[in-house]
Order: sequence, then structure tokens, then C-alpha cells
Amino acid sequence: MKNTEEILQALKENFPDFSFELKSDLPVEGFIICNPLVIDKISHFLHDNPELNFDSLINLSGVDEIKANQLSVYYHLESTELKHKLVLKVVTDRNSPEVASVTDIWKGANWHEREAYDMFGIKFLNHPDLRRILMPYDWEAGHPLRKDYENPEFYQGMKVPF
Amino acid sequence: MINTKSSAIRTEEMVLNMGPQHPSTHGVLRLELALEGEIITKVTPHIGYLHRCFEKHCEAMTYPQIVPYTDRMDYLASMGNELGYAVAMEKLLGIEVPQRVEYIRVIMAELQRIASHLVALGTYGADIGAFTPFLYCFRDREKILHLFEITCGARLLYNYIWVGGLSHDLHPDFVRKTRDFIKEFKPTIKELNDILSYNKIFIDRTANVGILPVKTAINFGVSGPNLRASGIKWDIRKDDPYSVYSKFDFDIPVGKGTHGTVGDSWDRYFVRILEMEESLKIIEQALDQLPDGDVQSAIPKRIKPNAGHVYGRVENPRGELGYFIISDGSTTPYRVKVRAPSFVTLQILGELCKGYMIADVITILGSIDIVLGEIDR
Amino acid sequence: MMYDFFVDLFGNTVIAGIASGILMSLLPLFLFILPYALFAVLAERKVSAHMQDRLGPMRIGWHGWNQTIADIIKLIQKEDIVASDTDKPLFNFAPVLVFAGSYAAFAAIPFSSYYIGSEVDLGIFYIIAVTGLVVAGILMAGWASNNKYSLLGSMRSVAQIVSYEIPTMLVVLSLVMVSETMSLHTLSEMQTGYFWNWYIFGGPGFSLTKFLLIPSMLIGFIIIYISTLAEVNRVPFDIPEAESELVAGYHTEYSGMKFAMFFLAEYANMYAVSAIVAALFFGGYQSPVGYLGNLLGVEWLIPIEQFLWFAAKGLFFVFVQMWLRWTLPRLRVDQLMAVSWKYLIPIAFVNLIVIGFITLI
Amino acid sequence: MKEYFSNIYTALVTIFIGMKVTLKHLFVPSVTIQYPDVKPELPERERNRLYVNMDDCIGCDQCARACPVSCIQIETTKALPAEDLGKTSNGKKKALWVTGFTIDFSKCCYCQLCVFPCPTDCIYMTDVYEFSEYQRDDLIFDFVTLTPEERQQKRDNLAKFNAEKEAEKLKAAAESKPKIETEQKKDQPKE
Repeated sequence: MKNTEEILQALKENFPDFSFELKSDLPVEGFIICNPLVIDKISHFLHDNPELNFDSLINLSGVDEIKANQLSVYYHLESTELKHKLVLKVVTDRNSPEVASVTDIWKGANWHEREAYDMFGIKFLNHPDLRRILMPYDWEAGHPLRKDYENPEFYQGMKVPF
Repeated sequence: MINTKSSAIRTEEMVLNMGPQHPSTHGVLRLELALEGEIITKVTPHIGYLHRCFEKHCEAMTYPQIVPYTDRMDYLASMGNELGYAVAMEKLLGIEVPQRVEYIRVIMAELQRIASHLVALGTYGADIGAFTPFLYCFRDREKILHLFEITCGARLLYNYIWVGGLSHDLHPDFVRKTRDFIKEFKPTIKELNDILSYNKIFIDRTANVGILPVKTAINFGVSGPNLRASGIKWDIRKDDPYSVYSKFDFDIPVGKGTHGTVGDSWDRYFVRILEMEESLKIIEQALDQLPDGDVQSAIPKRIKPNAGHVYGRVENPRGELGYFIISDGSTTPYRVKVRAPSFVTLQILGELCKGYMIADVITILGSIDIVLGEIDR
Repeated sequence: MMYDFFVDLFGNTVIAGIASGILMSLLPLFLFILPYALFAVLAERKVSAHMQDRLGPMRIGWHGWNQTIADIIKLIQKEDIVASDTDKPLFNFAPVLVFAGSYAAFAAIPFSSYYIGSEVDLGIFYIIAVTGLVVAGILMAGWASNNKYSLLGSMRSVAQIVSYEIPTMLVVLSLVMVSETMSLHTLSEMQTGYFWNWYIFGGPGFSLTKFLLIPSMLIGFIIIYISTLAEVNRVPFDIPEAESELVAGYHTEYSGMKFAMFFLAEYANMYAVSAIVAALFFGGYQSPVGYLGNLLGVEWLIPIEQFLWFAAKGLFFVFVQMWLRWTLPRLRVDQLMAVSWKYLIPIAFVNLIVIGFITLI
Repeated sequence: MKEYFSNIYTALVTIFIGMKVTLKHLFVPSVTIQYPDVKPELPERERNRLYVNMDDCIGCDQCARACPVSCIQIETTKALPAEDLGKTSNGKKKALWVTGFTIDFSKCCYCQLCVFPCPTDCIYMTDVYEFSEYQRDDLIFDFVTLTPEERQQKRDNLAKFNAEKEAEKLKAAAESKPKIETEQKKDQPKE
């Protein structure tokens, strides 16, 4: 059982090259911000290290932070054995959002990442099957959970706002 | 499992679309099955037919207005959805809720768990071909729905558990009627076991089918009865207690592989039956300890949390239901993401079905007990 | 009887023969099969409803007794939908063939000692052969529908019916060995008297063989009952039309009256196999306790009584089929084959040999 | 070999146990009711069609704002100072003519959120549940008790009153120095 500070310490020791930032001033949980392109390596470490043993990805959610012109992804990790939790956050550019996929580490991330792609347009690098999931496969009007999304007039000749 | 490789005759793979309109896909789910005769080589689920933009809607609504929308996600366990939302919001707002409210919430959530499991078990029987247990289950579920109806006036979509309180206090008859229900319900579990659980044909159909090893299950993020059937004692009610669950004495049933391997479809089925019995225990204890008080005293007049984010989770009948809520300090949430248990669980279908037959796809799909309303949101 | 009447009427034996033949063959249809099917469909719904704590159809007539008639009228009025890519001749012919197969079986079933459609010596043989037509019809329906679900359903059905005919045949064979006849009429006549003369209780007469035969006959009865259940696609062997997997199996694409013919055939078949079981093991049309007609000395009452007994026995087995259907889940296709090839056939075979030895004694 | 016979045995026994259960239920009275003939007794808190008691409605718009699906549309017209609208049953003074109050029941989700904020308890859920219609438009219920002519009259009255006031103001402004005055919005209620 470790808290977020201890995990941050362990991460800093293992990855001296990467930047980590602990943000705990906002209620209710603190989270660690890390680099989107190395999140897979960090995840590997978190998953495989026996003292951390984050064997389960509970949740993965994309967020559109339009004021800062960025998209972010929150990872909620949990260890079923050691019973500790961790929130990771990665921030990526809004115009070309790219995040490394963690599907190899936690297979359950597959659909979560597809959903984040579908809703926000975040591209997950090395994802095995990055297609839309909830919207129609041929939806061309963009990614609906972005704050500046606008409904199209027509989809396949059908009027959208019925 | 049958080996198809050794056949000398050249055969062609058949693609069969199961759904979106199919009697046993439990909603509008489309499965693309690649078949070698009757043997499955690949299953690709296609979802999104029931997408109702829950998360987008939430960004345009005030916090109390979201509650009726949460009802419509897992429409078989609406109380659980509301409870999850309330737990998350109270964590974000830092509200202390009166004890009576917490007890009533637990009673409702456990009754809902029984109702939801009854649907799961009944439809599972119907999937396998036994139609009669299905109606017995629905008969008993109807009694639970009646209890909800006298409490809040609705049978399925309650809008009962609010942030900080409840919409109504219990009906004066509620405690008596619930005790009556528990008394009537106990023998029907035995009856269900007689007619379905221990039936040889049923065991043959479900045991050793769709085995889910515990490692795979955790890696996929599977939760709830499906995970427990694989043999691990993981229950948020015990491991990360919310509400007043820490005050009750109950067991966590796990799969034991009685008729086959641990984590097969029969285990997933039977864990739900055992869970109903545990829920009855919790309800009885809660009814005995039920404190007095005002159920609406802690409801905030205006919900306007500070900027921040919260992940609140509860043990829903189908697994871990989590709400990730980001607030920007206004009366509407900035972002709501729902971690729906069925959404995560459905991913393993492709893994589980490989090498089994068409009839087993139905068995496995029924045993993981998904609700499409929650998957598509 | 009918023939003589027509000879008198027409004065020509050929026309009389044809006319009486047509009439005789239509008689069971209108006198028995149609009313029976109407009754059985309603009974199925009522039995299932009451087993499930429901009431079933209640609105048309007293306790819904007119419901099936209303359904049939609705089905007749319905549009006959034929999908564009079906193989039309086969598609249209399949229901007729299925219905003909199950209807033809009634020709050799002895309803009473005075009424039997066609008194062929090879009665059982004929019935088993002619119900094979159903297989062809189902295969046609599945193939012509051009629907993957239908195809899978019909393939399953054919595999199932063909494999389950073997245990049926083996049990029938053992009965033939004991009774030394293949005519159902003779077989029924042999079991006359009281119920201890039935073959389930070892057959007529009092000898050592009779008592030795009882366990074998019991096993034989169970086997033939299970395998005929499979032959008529009833639960737990209803995988060809397993509605939770294959939607409706081979009749997915059928609507209106064509669907009704499949439906009718299914119920007719249910009675046909029940009648065979009753005729083989339960004395056919013979009363278990003697006849009221004999007691009162009213000769003409006996055939009516016999008919009622036969109908009652058949309907009882139909009821048991319904009872099983609303109790049991359904087997998987490989398990279904396993039941036939691993369990029923070896046991039936051993049973046949045992009966052979006993009859030798 | 032992397994072979135990399979047969358990199969037969469990089938008979199951058949016993269904046979028992064949003689258990049914739990269903014949719906259109026999109607279920609904509990007192039943949440079905909304009803608005217009005598008590003060047109405060709180229900419309609480509604998560925006199925309530309210239009109010300010009463003239000379008009007395009376009081509601719990003693609130009415100050607005409610000239439009429609609820679209094809949208309503029966969540009851509109019922709680009502200050006069005039909107509530009844136990009427059979109100299907062939046209969707027929599900839009208008609760206003005024006739269309009356509604128009109220609007005209207000417009006339406002125009008179405006004219007076202009006259006053022309006479003395201009006074800055914001016009009160028509539809906004006073809480």
C-alpha cells in the first residue's frame, strides 16, 4: 500500500530522464502528470514492479481542456493485491493529439482508448485496432465530446437533428 | 473445443451477423461471428446502437438534473447508478449524509442487486432454452419493483437517490413488506436451484464453457460477479467501502469450479445466486438497524462544487461502476466519464468465445450479463 | 364399408374405389388432425402459462378457447412474404412436404379396431419411412430460404433426425422381435384385455419371459420416448429452431399460412410419435380396465371407447412432451449427438440383445 | 464406466426434480392480472402523468428550469396594477397571468424533479397512465384555463399599458431631464 508521493518517488528514481509533476492542490485526488509519448513505458514499470503491481486499469478518460488548447487523458490505476490507487494524467496538443497506447499492458484499455479516440480524436500510437466505437464508423463530422463540436446537418442523407 | 485444422476437405469460413436484432444478444448488440461450420474462429462485437450521448448531455445539465439520466444507463440497476453518482458527488462536495439516508440507500441498492441478478439469471435460463425459470425470476423481481414503487412512485427509473439525500422517506409499509418479501423469496432461490442450477443439461451446457482465468480477468479490468467467479475475493463493498457497508456482516461468494473449471459460465451463474443470498442478509441487518432521521436535511440548495475532479465508484450488480467527474466551479460538470462495468466486460467476449460453438456464444454472452444501455451510454 | 356404399352409389368399382379412397384419406385430417392441432396449440399455451404462474390466452372465448382459431384466421389473412433471393419452387414446396410427411404417418395409425386409415402389414415400417419425408422438407426449407440461420437450423435438424432414427428403429426392432408382427393393428390386438397385457408390462400371457421382459421394456420405452422427442424437434432437443440462437431455425423466413403448415406439422408429428409409443408399449387403443360396451352389452360403444382411450393415451404423452419443454433447457448440438451415439444407441443395442435372449428362452 | 452411469442417473434425477417443480406450479394460482379488465392498485406516490392546478400557479418558471428534458414551456404576462389575481391556496400572491403552460408528454421522463421546487404545490404527478395518442402533437398538453382570446387580451393589455407608460415616460422626459430606467423584462418572474 503506497500513496501517490511514494509512487512518484519510485517513478523518479526509475525514470530520471522523464518529467513528472505531482498536482494535489485540486480536490479530491492528487495526480501525476507525465509525458504522453512514454506513458507506455511508465505503465510497464507500474504494472511489472512487484512493489507497485498495478495490475488493473480501472478507467481511462479523455478530457478536452479547450482553454489551454490541449487534450488530456486520465488513467485510474489500481492494484487488486496491494489495494492502492493512482491517477495519472497526460497532456497532449489539441491539434495533433498523440498518446502512446497502453493496450499491451492492460488489455482492458483497448475499448477505453477507442472511445477516447472516437470522442476526442486522441490518436493512440501502437493501438491494435483504433476505430470509432460508439459513433458510426463513417461519421465524418468530427469528435463529439470536444467542446467546439457542432452537429452536422446531414449524415448519409439523413437529417441529424430530427 | 474441437480441432478444425485436421480436416482434409477444403471448407470456407462463414460470417454470421448476430444482431442487432436477435433474441439473445440482450439488447442491440451486433456480433460478427466468423464460423468454421459451427465453430467460432473470431468474434467481433460492434456496439453503439444505443448511444444516447449521456456524457455530452451531462455537460449541459445541472448536477441534480443528471440523476434521472444515470437511471437510464444500466436500466436494470438504476438505484446502483444513482448511488454511484451520489457517492461521487458527495466526495467532491465533501457532504456528510445522515445515517438514515445511508441505510436506506444500502437497502435499495441491495434490493436492486437482487432484482438485477434475477433478470440476469432468468434471461440466462431463457438463453439456454429453459423459459420457465425466466418467468419465475420476473415474478419475484416484480415484488421488488413494487417495493420501489411504493417508495418513490416509479418502477424502473427512480430518480430516488439524490446528491445528499433521498427524494422521499420510506413508505410506512416498506419495512413490513420488505420483510415479507425476504420470507417469500428464500424458498424461491431453492426452487430456482432445483429447476435450473443443478439440472444436468444446464450444467453440461455451462460448465467448462467460457473459462476466464483470474489473471486475464484482472488484466481486462473485469469486475463484479464475473471477476469473483474466477476465484478472487474482490468486492468494492469490502475492499473500498462506501456508504455504510462496513457495518454489515456478509460474505463475498467466489467461484469454486464445482462442476468444471474455476471461472466457467456455471460459476459466473452460481456466484449471482449466492450473491442474492448475501444481499438478503445485508437487507435484514439494515432493516434491523435502521435509524431515524430526516432524509432531506443534507441536500444542498444549490450544487456548485469547487473546481476539481473526483472518481467515485460503487459495486453495481454488474461490477464496478465509476463516475469520473471534473468540475470547473460552475453548476454544470465540465466532464463526466462513466466507467461502465459492462463496457469493460464485453471486451473479453472475443477472448472467451474462440473455439466454442454458436450455442456457446449465447451461453457466454448470457453469463457475463451485459446491459447495452450501459455499454453505449 | 365406405367402399360398398360407393359401389351402390356409382355402380362402378373403379370410381367407387377412388372416391372412397379419397374420402377415407381425408377423414382423419378433418376428423382428427385439425381439431387436435387446434386443441394442442391452445393446450401448449395453457400448460406453459399455468406452469409459469400465468393464465395464458384469456380474451377470446371462455379461457381463450377460441384463440387458435383466431390465430389461424389471422395467419390465413397474412401476406405471403417470399424474400427476393429465395429458391422459390423449393421454398414453396417445403412446407407442403413437411406437412405431407407428418400427415401421411396418420394413415397407418390404428385409432380403434374399426378405424384404421390403411391396414398395411408393415405399419411401423411405413410410419418410420414416411416421417423421413419431413427431413427432406426441412432441408429444402433451410436451403431455399437463403438465410444462414435457416441453413444452420436445417443442417442441425437433418443430422439430429437421422441420428435419432437409429435408436427408435432399434427399440421398434426389439418390439417386433417380441411380438413377431409389424402391423400396428395386430400389435394393438395382442395387448387386449387388461393393462398387464401391455408390452410395457412384458406383453400378453403369464410366463417367466413376461417378468424378465419388464425392465428391458421400461428401458426401451424411455429410449424411444427420448428419441422420438428428438425426432419432432422438441425441447430439450429443439436445437434446429432454438429461438435463442438461431432465431427460428429453418422456418425463420416463412410467414402466414406456410409458417402455419410447419406449425401444424410439428403438432401433428407430436401426436404421431406419441401414438406410436402408445401403440407399441401401452396397448394402443385397448382399454386398460375393460369396456363399458361389453358390460352394458352395447356393441357399438366399443369402437368409440377405443378411440377415446387411444386419444387419451396419445394426448397424455403429448402433455408430457409439453411438460418437458417448459421445464428443461436445451442441449448443445454436439451434446445432442453424444446423447444419441454414446448413450441411446449402445443401450438400445444391448437392450435388443437382451430381449433377443429372453425371447429365445 | 462409473461416470457413464452416474451421468445417466443424474440426468434422469435432475430432470425429474425439475418436472416436479413445474408440475407443482401447474396448480399454483396465477400471479398475473387481466390488465384492461382488472387494473392494478397503484400506490399513492405513483409517478405518472403530470397535472397542473392552474388556480394555484403563479408562473414562477421554477418547474421549467428544473426539468432535465425541457418539456415544460411557460409564458407569463404581467398583470396590470389595477388587476387583482387573487391568492393561491397557500397564501402566495399572484402577479402574473399565465398565458401559456404546455407540457410535452412525449418528452417527459417522469422524474418528478419539477414537482419539488414548486412553491405552491400546484404541479404534481397523478396516477393516470393511459393516455396514448395517435399523433405526437396530441401529447402536448395545454393547462392554461384562459381561452385564446383572453390570453391575447392579456398580452394586448400589457402591451397597451407598457406603451402608455412609455409614452408617459417620454412625455415626462421631454418635460424634465431624462431618467435612466430599465424596463422590466416581461417573462422574467419575481422569486
